[in-house]
Amino acid sequence: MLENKEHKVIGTRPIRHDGVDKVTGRALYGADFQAAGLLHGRVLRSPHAHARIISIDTSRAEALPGVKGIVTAKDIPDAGDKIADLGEGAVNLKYLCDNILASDKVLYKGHAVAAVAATNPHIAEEACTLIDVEYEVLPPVLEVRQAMEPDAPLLHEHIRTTSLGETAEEPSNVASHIQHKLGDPEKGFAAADIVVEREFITGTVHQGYIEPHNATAHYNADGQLTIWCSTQGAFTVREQVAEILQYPISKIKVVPMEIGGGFGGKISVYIKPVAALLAKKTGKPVKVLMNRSDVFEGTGPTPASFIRVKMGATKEGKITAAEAYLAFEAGAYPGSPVGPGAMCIFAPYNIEHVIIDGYDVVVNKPKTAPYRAPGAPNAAFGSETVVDEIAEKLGIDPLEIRLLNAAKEGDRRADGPVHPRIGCIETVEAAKAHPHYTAPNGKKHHGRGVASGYWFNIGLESSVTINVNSDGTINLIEGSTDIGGTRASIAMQAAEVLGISAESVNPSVVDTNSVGYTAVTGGSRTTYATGYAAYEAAQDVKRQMIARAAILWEVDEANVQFADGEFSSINGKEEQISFRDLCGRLGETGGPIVGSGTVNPGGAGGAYATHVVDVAVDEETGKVDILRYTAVQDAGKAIHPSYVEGQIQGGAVQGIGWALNEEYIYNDEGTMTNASFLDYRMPTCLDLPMIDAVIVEVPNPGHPYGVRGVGEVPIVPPMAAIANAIYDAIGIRMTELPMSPDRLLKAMGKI
Amino acid sequence: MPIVAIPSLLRNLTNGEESITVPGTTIREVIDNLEVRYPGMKARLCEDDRIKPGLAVYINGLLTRGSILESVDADAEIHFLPAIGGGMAAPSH
Amino acid sequence: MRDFSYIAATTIPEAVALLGEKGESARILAGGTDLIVQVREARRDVDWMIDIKSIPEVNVLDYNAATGLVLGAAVECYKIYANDAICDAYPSLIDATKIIGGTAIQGRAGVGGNLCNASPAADGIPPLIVLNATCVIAGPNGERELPVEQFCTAPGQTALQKGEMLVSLKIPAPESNSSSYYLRFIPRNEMDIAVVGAGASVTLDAAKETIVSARIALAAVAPTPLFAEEASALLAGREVSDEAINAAAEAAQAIARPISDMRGTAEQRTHLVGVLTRRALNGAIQRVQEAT
Amino acid sequence: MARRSHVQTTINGETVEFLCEPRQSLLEVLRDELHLTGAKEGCNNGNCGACSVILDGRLVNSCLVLGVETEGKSVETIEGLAAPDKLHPIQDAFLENAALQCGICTPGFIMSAKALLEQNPNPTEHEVRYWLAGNLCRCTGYDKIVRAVLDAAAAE
Repeated sequence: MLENKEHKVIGTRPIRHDGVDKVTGRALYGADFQAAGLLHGRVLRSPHAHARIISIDTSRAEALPGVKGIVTAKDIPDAGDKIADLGEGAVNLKYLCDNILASDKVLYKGHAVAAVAATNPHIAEEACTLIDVEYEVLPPVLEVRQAMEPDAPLLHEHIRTTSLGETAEEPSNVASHIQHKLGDPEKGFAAADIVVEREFITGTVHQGYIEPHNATAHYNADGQLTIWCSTQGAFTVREQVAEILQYPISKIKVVPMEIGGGFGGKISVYIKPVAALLAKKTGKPVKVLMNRSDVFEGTGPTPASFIRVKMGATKEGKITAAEAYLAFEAGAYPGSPVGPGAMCIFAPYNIEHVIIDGYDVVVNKPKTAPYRAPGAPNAAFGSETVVDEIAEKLGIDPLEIRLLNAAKEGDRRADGPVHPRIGCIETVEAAKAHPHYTAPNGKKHHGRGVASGYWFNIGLESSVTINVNSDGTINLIEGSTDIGGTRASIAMQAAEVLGISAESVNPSVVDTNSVGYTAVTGGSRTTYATGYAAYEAAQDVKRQMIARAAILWEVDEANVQFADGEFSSINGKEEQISFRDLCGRLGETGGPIVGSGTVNPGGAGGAYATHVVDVAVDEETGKVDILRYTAVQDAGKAIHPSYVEGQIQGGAVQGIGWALNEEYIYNDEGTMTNASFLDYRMPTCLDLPMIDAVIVEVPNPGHPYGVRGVGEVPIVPPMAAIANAIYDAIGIRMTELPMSPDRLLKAMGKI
Repeated sequence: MPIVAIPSLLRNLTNGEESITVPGTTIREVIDNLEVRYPGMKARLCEDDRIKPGLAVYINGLLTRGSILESVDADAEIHFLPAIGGGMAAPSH
Repeated sequence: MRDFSYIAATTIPEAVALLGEKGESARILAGGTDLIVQVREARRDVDWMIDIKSIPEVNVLDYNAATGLVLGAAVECYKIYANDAICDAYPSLIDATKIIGGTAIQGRAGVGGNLCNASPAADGIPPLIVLNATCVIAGPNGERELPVEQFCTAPGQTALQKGEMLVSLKIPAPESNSSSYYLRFIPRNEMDIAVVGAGASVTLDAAKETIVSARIALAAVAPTPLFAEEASALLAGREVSDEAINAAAEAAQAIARPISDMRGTAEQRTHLVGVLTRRALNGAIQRVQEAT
Repeated sequence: MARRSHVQTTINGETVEFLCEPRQSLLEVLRDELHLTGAKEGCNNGNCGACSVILDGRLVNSCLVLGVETEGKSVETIEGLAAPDKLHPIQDAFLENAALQCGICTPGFIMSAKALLEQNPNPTEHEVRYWLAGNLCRCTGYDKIVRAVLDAAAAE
């Protein structure tokens, strides 16, 4: 299906369609929504990491002037233990509801307990302090290995470990065990000349989007519920809210406002059902906003993890066997990304003998949520460090050992499926040839490191409608919220089909009543799948336009061709008309044209990345500075290269933050002590060099233009690349994230 | 006939066999035929005539919708893997 | 955010009277970059905010090479580092004002407010200590003065009595062959609170080889910013040498009483006191030696 | 309910009057009272810069200024930057350089960049990075933002 021809629009860099709105402050984000009679909601959160709720008394809060309504878990319809299959996969509805407003137990500090609607936000906030909650405080479990101990306090008495459908007898904090096995690992290790085994610890980190969660809800008198919010997926909000409130999806309209970052963290709902409950109770529109500490403490970070990696290789550098043990913190409810972590951990390599065990473990921390290639960065920190160590011990260049073992089309992944056409080798080769890698690297306490990473990407449903305008432009209606320039990258694919400019497309992201089902902006799928739907919708328009030209010229449709924006008649008549001119004649040839496209493609091509980083280590303070950074990535086909580079640069920098400073710091009671942008320490622009993003294009056969998802894989390599660079600088293997100054000082024996 | 890669955690049901060739033109038929040969298999893979939540079905290396109605070619390779709870939505019905 | 009242005072007596009248429930508002956040996050109960920015005396920024600097309590950081003469005379003060928060914070926050906020980690205080600053305090009984190292008494607590407010800071004119330096350690390069801060001032002899006198001050290693008096005294009369500097750094380490918190561990802080004291002293000495 | 004060100020060159409670920040006043929602709340404690505005010619975090403090002052916000038919050169540079992804931090960055270029029309890359360190962006890795500001400086 790959169209291997020259492109006119694809690969260019037009100004994004929503650009002017966003540089002038006109673009409306969720919190910007205003309505007459609006009430303001705030959520009361648990001060304890683990406690039983004995009672909730709202009477003092209700008496505060300006308070219009208070809700608790009692206001959520009783869900029983129904399994709801929602946007995030299999989610136990009870867990979902309890995470919205705790019913019997609070399972993390920051767990929502009640919410207030009042005439202004300050009153709502004050009212929260007047709600009396009596707790029976229980001992918290804050670390994955501690939680796996047989005598650990249990978060959920009914959880028993499941292993692919088989359930253990005893209750446990281990919700599930997964395993992938390929070949005979024992045999593979026996064939190795060198075996390296190391243990790794990674901290809890947050997506860190700048816009806090928000939601405004309103019930009409006829029961129609409208929710205005920032979300990665309006349809998944509709599904989750419908399940939680036990309310028909046909009565819920979700209006996606502009969204201020998500990275996976704005798929799960938190305050959207709360806003709906408050709106129902008060009969008024209610806007609920989180503040920054609510975001850190009450929304899903990505898990901390404990990982053990063992790899064996021959002295020539051929990897003979690999073994991994991954234990991930799910947070308060099951569902960590240990699955994808286990799936991605050895994916850059073709290894005959592999065994991977993964454990999903509940702890008294917020329920984890997706974050950019969820699970894969944790895993790659382990595997890519071990590969580096093998290379170093064997005296082989670290990129050379990757080339020697690189996965390619036809190789079998450790979890079973066979790789289609992939660009692993191409990214390593491009990194090796890059001037950064060949530049001298000799200064004292300076080091260079490399690492590779894999993310599989995903397809899922997307729908696009195109309305043709009489002036030769089109209105493109889509359901994918635009977090990073996807209006442009989707519009460009339609423009390419129709031979028009990117500027001739007016893309709109619309509400759930106004476009066909579209899955979330996530999984690196939007430019791939919604772009694919736009391609199909444009093809639909093209077919209809060809029919109109045939009517116009009184020829058979088969005698009309379309190329370079011109319709022409073949066989006989010498007729020609531009797309634009034909658009002006739709009325007389049969009326308006609406094209549509829906897809659910299975061929999302996996993405590989290889990063090179230079660091300087201050041996006296343990501080690591990033001196130079190059990120190579296979994009399949870069539709809008600027925004592909942007994804690569942004992902790499989030990885740098994860590597060096970002983590949830907890005290013994389970309180996060750094729940602010001040102390969570995301990178500022003064902490970084320019990030050289190098796009490699190995077209994905599963997309008409060869697109692969690009959003997620750039966060996979940075942690290991930086760890390897630190080793190069000071000769110490860092095995715990973040590699913060105090940890470096300890590792260097300075404290 | 389609080949089913047996996940390591289910190999206790297949006496350690790692892949099984079974007849079937849909995932449902394949699973039913697996069940005939290896009783207990269906309960590990399905729930209420659906693939269990938390499980994903790959045919020839491509992630499917996870429906038992999915058709399979005569020489298809089928994998049952943990569903991705990750950065993307899992199949919705 | 709790409800409070706002009053913009226009004279010192008015502000002092208000403070006396409202007592503990009143708080001076200058740059507000700490106070507003503290009240918003319910870390400080305030019923009255008394805005002093319209009072002329707290906006004075007057440097005289003979008499020194008068720095009004509400003068924002950006005005301090925009003044070339002050940059030359008190480089450690400039080091600090350029790293307090980001640019936008420096547009509002001042050194006086930094001092009155009395954070153990305040970047603005060690330079004031090493520069021998004096606090000018107005109160119901008139004005009094206090050496800056005696101003902070505990985290968030100061020597200000009921009805008193900081009007300005007086910093003596720099001696010849002297300079100063402040640095802090943070894991990022900006926008962090000091894990440890160290300031130093030195006066060298005419040959710039011997230390005539020195002052060392530390932040974030005790309940208040510390004047490392013994460590400073060790340097008087010593030749500029690694040995002398190391001895002072060790003495500074000896008085550090750090805690472990989300910003750093006690061991890390104690270690950093040594590193930063050395760097601050070397930085100040280098400035003297490089001056023409 | 708390007493509301009358405040008269200048916003983007226009005289504006509003009522606000003392506890309402300038950011709340702009957004909730005046419906100028270009300034965003990212942290509400001065650590992200998404609410950056220019107050009497000086860059400030509007979340750390009380609305009542703006009596008689002059406030510039993102809404006042472009002429009716022409974007400000910094806005153009952000678009040309694709210096935004989600765009939530963009108004703050642009106001911050404007304040920088007003006082330092030819900044180095390091000066740009130092000045903008109080503005967090989580999407771009800052590369294209820094380039956009340098480009805008060169264009002006």
